[in-house]
Amino acid sequence: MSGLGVWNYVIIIFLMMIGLYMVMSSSNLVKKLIGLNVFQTSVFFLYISFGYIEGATGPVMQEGASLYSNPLPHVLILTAIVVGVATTAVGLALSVRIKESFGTIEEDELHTMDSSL
Amino acid sequence: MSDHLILRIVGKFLIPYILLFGLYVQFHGDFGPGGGFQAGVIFASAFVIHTLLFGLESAERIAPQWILKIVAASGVLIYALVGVAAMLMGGNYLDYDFLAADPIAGQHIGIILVEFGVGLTVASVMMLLFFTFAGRGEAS
Amino acid sequence: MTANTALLLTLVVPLLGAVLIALAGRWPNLRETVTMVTALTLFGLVIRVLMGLNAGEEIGVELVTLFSGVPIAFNTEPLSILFAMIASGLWIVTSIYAIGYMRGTNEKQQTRFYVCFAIALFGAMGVAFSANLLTLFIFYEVLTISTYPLVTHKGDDKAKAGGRTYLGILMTTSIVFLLPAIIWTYAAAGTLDFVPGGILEGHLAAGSATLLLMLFLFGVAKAAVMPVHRWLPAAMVAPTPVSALLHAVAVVKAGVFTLIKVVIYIFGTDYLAEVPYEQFAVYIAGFTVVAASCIALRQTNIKRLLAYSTIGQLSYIIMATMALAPFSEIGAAIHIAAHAFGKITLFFTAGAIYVASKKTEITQLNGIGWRMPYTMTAFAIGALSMIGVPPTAGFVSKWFIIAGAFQLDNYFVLVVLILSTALNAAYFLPIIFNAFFKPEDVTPVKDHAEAPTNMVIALSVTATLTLLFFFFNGPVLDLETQIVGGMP
Amino acid sequence: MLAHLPVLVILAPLLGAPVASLLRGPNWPWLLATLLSWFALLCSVLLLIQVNAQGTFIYTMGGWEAPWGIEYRIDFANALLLVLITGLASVVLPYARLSVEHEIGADRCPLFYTALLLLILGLCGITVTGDAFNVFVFLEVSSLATYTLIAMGRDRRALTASFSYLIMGTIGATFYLIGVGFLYVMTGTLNMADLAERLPAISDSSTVRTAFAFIVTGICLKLALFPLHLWLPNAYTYSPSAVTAFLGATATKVAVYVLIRFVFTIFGVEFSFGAEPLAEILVPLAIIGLLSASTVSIMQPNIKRMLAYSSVAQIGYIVLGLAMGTAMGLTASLLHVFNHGLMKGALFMVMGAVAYRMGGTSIDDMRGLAKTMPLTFWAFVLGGLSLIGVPLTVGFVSKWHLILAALELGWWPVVVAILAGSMLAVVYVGRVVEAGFFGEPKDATKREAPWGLLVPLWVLVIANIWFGIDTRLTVDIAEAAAAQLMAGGVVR
Repeated sequence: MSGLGVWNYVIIIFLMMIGLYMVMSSSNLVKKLIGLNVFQTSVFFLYISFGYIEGATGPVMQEGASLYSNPLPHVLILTAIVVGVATTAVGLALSVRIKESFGTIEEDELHTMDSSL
Repeated sequence: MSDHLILRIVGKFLIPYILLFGLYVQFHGDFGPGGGFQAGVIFASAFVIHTLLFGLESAERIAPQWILKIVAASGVLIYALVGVAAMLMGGNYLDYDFLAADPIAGQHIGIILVEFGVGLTVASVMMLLFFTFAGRGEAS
Repeated sequence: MTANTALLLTLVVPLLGAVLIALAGRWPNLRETVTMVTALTLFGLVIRVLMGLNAGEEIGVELVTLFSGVPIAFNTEPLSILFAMIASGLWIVTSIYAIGYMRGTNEKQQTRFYVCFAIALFGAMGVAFSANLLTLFIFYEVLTISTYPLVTHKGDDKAKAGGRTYLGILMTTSIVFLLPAIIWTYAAAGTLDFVPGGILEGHLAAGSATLLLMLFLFGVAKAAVMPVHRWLPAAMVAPTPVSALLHAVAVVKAGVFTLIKVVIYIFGTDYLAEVPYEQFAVYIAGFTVVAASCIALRQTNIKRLLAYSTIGQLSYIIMATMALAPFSEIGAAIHIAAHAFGKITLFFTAGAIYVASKKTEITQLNGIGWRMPYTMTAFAIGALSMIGVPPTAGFVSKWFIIAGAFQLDNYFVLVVLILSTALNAAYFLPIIFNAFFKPEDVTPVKDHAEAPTNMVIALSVTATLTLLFFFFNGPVLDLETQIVGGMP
Repeated sequence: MLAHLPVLVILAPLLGAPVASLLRGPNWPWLLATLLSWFALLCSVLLLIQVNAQGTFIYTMGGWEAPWGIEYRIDFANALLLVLITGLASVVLPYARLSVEHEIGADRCPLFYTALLLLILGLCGITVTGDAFNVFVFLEVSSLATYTLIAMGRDRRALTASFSYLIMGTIGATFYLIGVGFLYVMTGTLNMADLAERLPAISDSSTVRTAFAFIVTGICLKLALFPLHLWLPNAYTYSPSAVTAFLGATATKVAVYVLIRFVFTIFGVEFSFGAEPLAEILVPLAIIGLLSASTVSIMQPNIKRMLAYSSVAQIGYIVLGLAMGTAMGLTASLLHVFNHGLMKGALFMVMGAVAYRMGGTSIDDMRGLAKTMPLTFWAFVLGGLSLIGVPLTVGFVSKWHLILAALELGWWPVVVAILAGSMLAVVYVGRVVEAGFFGEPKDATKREAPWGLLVPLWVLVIANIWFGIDTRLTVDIAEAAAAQLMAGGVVR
């Protein structure tokens, strides 16, 4: 991972903060979900950049290659992506139903409807 | 988008190849990069394009929701039952070595079956998700 | 039947009785028969245990182990048998009385009343025969919880408020003081068994022992030491049979009984004497005696007066226990019995007056002695016992407590005793005088005579017991001298 | 078959979930789920016996040995948790039939049972697995199922509750993922036992410390430790009764288990409590949590919500126990995990029965319950006594150990806080009991709840008493588990 220096981490942290900030600051539920996705994706990048080895080939056996990238983080992240998709789907489904039953997906408007939320 | 002629033609032209590519990724999974997750999504994306171009009703004629539900469930079942089969044949859960007399052949069989199950579920669930959201909008 | 079986049955029988009473709820006569049979059986069983103890049988039952080294276990010794005999014996009398009272006042939910009563007796038996502090604590809580529905029996706002104070104080103190005291004891000594001579010696630093003693003193709020006494007057909203048996005998005596057990079998009198500032406990109890008597002086409601009198009398026992002289320990044990006979009589008469005339205030009692001669005679006997006039039970115990005070040259105890006797006389004697020698100032709401017969029978029995105890206290005395290891 | 026990527990709901989604009507999926949960309970009990007899039980998935494959590793701690989860499932599911049909509607029943089976799958999976990443996957499986189940509540606020749980839960899980990633980079393994072996050598590095911080924070979000508990009250209040009973009894407990596993097994006591100020952070939070949540719960008009806040308070006790970092404290914590599962399960099931008859769970609905629904009411009383910690109930057993652990360390203020928490419990339970005992019923024509609800409910109530008297099983296992965890927990 020396090829990237620490820049990959800088970018990842930047993305992470953007994501978290969106989750916290936006009042629109869908925007919150988008923020959540950005946040999760930054973590996916984190894992994938872990697996990168400079000068290595893809992790499939082939002639003349001795150094392979680590495939495990990719496998893990594949699973995590699936989880992320599922979470997003559930979140969107909830937003749709919230819109149907409350008529809005703006959090502050939801709060004015019911203070206990 | 049914009035966009170019999109429709290109879409019609592309959809079979997308499906084919999906199948390739699916069944190449035990030799190279690929596998059920990716294949399922690619496969489902063909249907998503179809729906976008020709409407929900047309897509649901090809893949009704109740069939998709069964497919999704059976994909999980295939995965789980392969594991059970390995267990019944004397190995640990999902130990493909025991699926055939030759451990390597067993690994092949096991991976293909499991990835097939995964592919089925992913593809059908992706379609279901899309159809559900798309259908919701029309109803309300 | 071995004494061990009898011991176990003393716990099973009241519970079984509770179930049967609940089942017989629809038929009042059957229900009350069951109550009586249960009470009689229970008393018989306790007698059997006593015989076993006197014959030197090995008595001890272990059920399950809750924590390592702390089983739920039962055994018996002189003090516990005394407490069990008083509670179960007086239950018989109270049952007779309660039947008259509950029917006389047409109370609702009578089945619940009898069921809870039986469960409370179960708790009292458990407290009496516990072989270790944890078992005792468990039954102590059973007693608290099972009496809550009895205190709030009326179900009106006043009863609810009283119940809240009752449960609030008893639960708070037992959770906040008693439980940590027990766990602390366990952490220090590794056991909670009641062992003659105590288990704590050498396990605690001097200051900690003082703190632990205070935790016990205030944790056992059933002993009603000030300032954790307020539940007792609050409990007076209960029907009178409850006040009589539970809040003059079973519950409050469970409190002082626990304290005596702790002093003798957890700390050990020898070790406790070395605990610094131990005498504070004596001062607190002494203060309670005097303060409670002063408050009693100002009460107008009969039952509240009796409640404060009880607080004072309980603190006699605590003061005597904490004084740590052998005589005063015996005096404390005997006062459990003496006070029980006297106070239950007083409560019985209060209830009888209420049933017959609906009167609850002292000022209304002028001249009532001639309308209810048996009741008021019994009242007089009970009151004299409270004051400690011979020939009543109260005199016997007071004698021993004073003897104990002289044994140690503890003049504080002596002064408190004299002062409180004067105060007791000051609030009881006028009532007796007015009842017999003052004319009735207003015509009563209804023209009444004596209370229902079973009530009169019950209160006559207890009044007689109060007198008899003065003359025939030998067996009890012999029994209780065992707790200090023979006559000093 | 005994060799396959760990996977059988997982397999039962895994096979059941897709089948249940295909079945029709309210009864068939229910029957399937119930039978499978009983089967899973049987397996867990057998597993516990095995662990007791032979020590740690290792199962390699797919025959791949540990660092390469995922292994399931069962010792006392997770065997106990498994029994709790499957046991609660076995009681809640029979109860669910009437309750769910009433609250959710017959047409959505297959969906409900599918999600519930997935939830059981996820929770059991977290418990059995010995792989740090696998924990994340199962965590998300259970969380996704939970979001769905909560959203099925009748009240529309269930949707917003589910949504905010989704946001918080995902952030928590992602934090956990970040932490695990760091650990993987530092050690090159995800296997818990390997991690435990390799971490001490490099525990000075700031990456490991960061990983620790991320993991603990992430899990604390999932287990609703004050002040990260904000998602919990609404989620418990508005979800269907059967779901609340099951979640309240198990979900946060599993998160506690993960925390225990990381703190004690993987990072080790020396690192967690020596190099890192875990006790200094968790103890104050736990105490503030248990006192403030108990206080708040006194003021709740909705009893389900009151119990939810009480859950936050009870989490405080549990975290307090483990934050002591002693064998005694850990024993208390594990005991309370189990015992609180029993009592909260029972209490939430009571609320389900009340909702079934009265149509709501506010204190007004509880009024006069002693007259209209005596059996339900007395179940509440017993459960409440257990919550307070009255002797002969499970609550007493765990509180006893907790106080003993605090005394052992000489933490007097903590003892006072624990007792104060109990007092607050007296108040909030007492308030409801008083209303039930003396209040006038809102509708005197209401009758006792049907047997279908009462029987499972009372099974749990009796378990509350049973394990409060016969403490051999729970205390012994908790002590054994604590000893194992304190020793580092890795037995190759």
